[in-house]
Amino acid sequence: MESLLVLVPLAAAMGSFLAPGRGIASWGFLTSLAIPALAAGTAMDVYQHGARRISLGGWAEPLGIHLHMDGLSVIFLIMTALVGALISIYSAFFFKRDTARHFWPLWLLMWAALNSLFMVSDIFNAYVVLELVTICAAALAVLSGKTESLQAGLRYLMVAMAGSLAFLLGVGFLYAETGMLDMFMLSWELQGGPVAAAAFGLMTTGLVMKSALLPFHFWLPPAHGEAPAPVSALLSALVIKGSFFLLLRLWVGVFEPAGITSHAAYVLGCLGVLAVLWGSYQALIQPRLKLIIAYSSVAQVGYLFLMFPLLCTVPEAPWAEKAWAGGTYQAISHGLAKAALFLAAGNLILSTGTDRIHYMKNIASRLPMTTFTLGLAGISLMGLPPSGGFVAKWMFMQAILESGQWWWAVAPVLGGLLTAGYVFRILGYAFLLAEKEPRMLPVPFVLEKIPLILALCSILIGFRAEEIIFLLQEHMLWAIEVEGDS
Amino acid sequence: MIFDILSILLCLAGAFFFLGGTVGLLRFPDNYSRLHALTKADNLGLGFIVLGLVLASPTMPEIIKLGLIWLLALVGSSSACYFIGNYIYHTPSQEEE
Amino acid sequence: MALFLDILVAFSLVAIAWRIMRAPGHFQAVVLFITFGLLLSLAWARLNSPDIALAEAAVGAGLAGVLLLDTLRAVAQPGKVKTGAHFSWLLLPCLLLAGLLTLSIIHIQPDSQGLARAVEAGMQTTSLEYPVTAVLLDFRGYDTWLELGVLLAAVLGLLCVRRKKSIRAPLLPAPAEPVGRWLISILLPLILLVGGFLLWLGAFAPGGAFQAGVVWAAGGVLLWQAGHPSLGALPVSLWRTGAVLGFALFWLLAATALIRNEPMLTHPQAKAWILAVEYAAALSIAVCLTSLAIGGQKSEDRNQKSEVRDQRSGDRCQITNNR
Amino acid sequence: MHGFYIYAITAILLFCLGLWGLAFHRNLLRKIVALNVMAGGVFLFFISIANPDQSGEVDPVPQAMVLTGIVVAISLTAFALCLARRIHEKTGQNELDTSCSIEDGDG
Repeated sequence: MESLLVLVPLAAAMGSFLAPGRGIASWGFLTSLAIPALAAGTAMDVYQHGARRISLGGWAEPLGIHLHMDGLSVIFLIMTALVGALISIYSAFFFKRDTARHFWPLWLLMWAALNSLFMVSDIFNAYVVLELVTICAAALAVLSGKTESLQAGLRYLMVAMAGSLAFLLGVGFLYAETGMLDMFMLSWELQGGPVAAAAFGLMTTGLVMKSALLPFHFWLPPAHGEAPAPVSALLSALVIKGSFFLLLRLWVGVFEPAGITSHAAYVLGCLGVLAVLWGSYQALIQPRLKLIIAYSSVAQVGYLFLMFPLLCTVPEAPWAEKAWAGGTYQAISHGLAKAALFLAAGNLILSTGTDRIHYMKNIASRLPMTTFTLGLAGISLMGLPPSGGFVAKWMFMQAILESGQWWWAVAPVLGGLLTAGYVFRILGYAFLLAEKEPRMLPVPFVLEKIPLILALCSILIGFRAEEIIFLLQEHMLWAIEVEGDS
Repeated sequence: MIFDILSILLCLAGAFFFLGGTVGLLRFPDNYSRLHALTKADNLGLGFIVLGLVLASPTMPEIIKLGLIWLLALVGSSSACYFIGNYIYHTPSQEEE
Repeated sequence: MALFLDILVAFSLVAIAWRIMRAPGHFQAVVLFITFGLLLSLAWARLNSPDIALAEAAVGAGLAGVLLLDTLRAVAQPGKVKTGAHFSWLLLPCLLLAGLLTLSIIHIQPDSQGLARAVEAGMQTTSLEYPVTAVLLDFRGYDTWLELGVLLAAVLGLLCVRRKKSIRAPLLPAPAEPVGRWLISILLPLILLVGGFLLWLGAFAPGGAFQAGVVWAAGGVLLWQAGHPSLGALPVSLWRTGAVLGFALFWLLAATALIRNEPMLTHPQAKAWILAVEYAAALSIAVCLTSLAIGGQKSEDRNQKSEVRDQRSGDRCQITNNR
Repeated sequence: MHGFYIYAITAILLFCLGLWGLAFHRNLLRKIVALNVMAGGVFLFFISIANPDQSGEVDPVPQAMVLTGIVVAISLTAFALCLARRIHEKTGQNELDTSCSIEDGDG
């Protein structure tokens, strides 16, 4: 089942490369039918039988590569499957044939790599998978061929390459210290000490560069803002989550048991808070819708990093479950909402030819569906009840108050206000009456519905909050258990 | 014993020619004579070193391999020299940076 | 004596890296980088890793050198030599970082065996006789498979940037002088032979799919340099097949294991399986690397016109006003 | 034994020099060369830990990892160079337009 999550998109990628004819989008359709079913199956499996590992090639523990599935991976897999499938359907109607020929093989390869990344258990394998994601993401970011997008794509590629090399050097240090590559064996073997600390610093820096935390966020807004809409959605919703997921795995799985995370966790938390404030402020002053959304990604990624000081400073903290739930909820709801926003922005560009918010006057009456989508996704970003974003921030607040590290509360409170600011700025223009009605093209039916579905999902996961948090707790427990005694 | 000494002497002679070629590359005034110094002296130097190693090597396949290496290096360096010279000849105004 | 040699190699590596960073001309920097690659392969020969030395000499010094020089020629700006450097003060934090990492290196116990014991145990079961090849193709085959995916993605990205269907590039003029033609006519068969030899060797000695693929790719690039369309002469479908063949065979290996209800990539320990995958991988590596080297060229005139048209009608998303 | 420290420290120096070059140069080609020097440093580190005492007994796993890493590095380099060329064709520049990135990094 879980192997098929990698095999199916890879087969479709090869197929769309070898047969890029008229029916190229059908490869994407087939994959987007299969992957959610497979992800759901894997989730059920993990839910019923607990976390599990498979040894690729049948080679056992220290030698071979493993895939590892627990609650955390399952949640990210399902998020990827949902967002990926909906964006695939959107893309099938969005791209013309010339571009589709380049889009599909790259995206399907990236999908397989992301699925593999969420099951990763071997640190060198993680490097290879990360690089596959990086190169596909960079190539997709330059899909439009505009000069700005080429420059943004190259800047992203170089930052990501430097980040990967730092990560790889960290892998070297870990191997030198322990002679092992498997994360879950490392979690047993690794003791503190200077070598482990060096590996920790290098890997953390590398992954932070790739997930665009504050000092390294400079590549993100141009890369995400200049790409075609579905690609921006993929980059924001999924690609950043890939390196964040790996960081989380390494911290909680490998470095936290070795006891070297506590001080660095505060640093990451501070950077996260700064990212929330700075990203939200930048989003407030941007003149273009896609740049607003891209800066909002910088801010929302900041929230994710609040998990580290809450999880990795006090061993076995009683509030850990809430922090887990908050972080994972934030990742999912941000993925869904951000994909919806970017796709809606794409529709707006299709219709009006621009995404400057000054030209967005009166879209509420012309494109009611798109405006509704923007509003719904905005609610989730702001964290108003009953959205997924609300649950995330609520859980974060609870964990923060329980932990007594009250200063982190700055981020959810101020960040929420600033988010409200830029969301209402967008919506305000949408409801303004224009003196002169600009010409607008109609948007195809499917293209309007897909972002709406995504936005609805980001709200709906909030309605099922209790059940999902309960599941999360169960799964997290499993994950910790396996990390403990694999 | 005598083979060892001979082999060391030959290798030293080869190293000397390499040194000469490099000095030539650095000191000669124009491109043609630099190329000349480099390829002539290096091929000779490599020849000496290969000869020295042949004396020291125990088996026939190794000797054949060493000979092949020398031959390939000869072909490579002489044609590289030819191409560089040809390029300089056809673009006379092009001085190096 | 050996220590002296090591120190010499290490010192010249650092010195050359410093010169690469500080060289005023870009051409100098690229040539120095090629030298750096050769010295690095010397270091690896010193460290008993002939595989890596071979690969580095072929890739780091050879192919990367060709790519860099080719790009340098294409982006040269006559009369405008601008080094345009800034942030030289960043050297200090970088050296600080080096100091910190060096401090932690001193704590490494260099007697740890790593996975060498585990590999030795695994060699009992695998059908390959050379440990490095066994690690690459058997124990950690998943990495190699995805690495072929990275290579393929790079080719796809290239086509995406160039907006091309295949890697057909404008022809260079054939060398007018006889020496060039003669050289190519003797070098090409030799390259084919050496590549095949390395591939065959890989099962039990240093060598293998990657080294063979790189040598063949050198042949492909050479052919193109000699005014031949090289891979561009292949029909597009055949070229595509060549580029994905290794990847596809790995996929097949992974999928058949699922049918037998075993974990992915498990295969019967018969040499034929592994060798088929290895040979296909070598072919794909050669095709992809050649494509990367020659596919980055500007398109032919005819294509270029269509490229302009492409961009004008373009994606729908390009209606965005460029600011 | 000493060989290990010599090469490992060299590797670190190469990595840091490359990192500095990446930040130091504006020219894209030079940045890509610097990234490759960084990669060379990382690979050298792997091989130096594969062969700690130079006794001839080499751990094959880091060697295989470096071979994989070399392929990955050359793929990314080729793609980056292609992007740099395309940018040059479009803008006539070998640098990234800093005004395009809304603000210029962390300095």
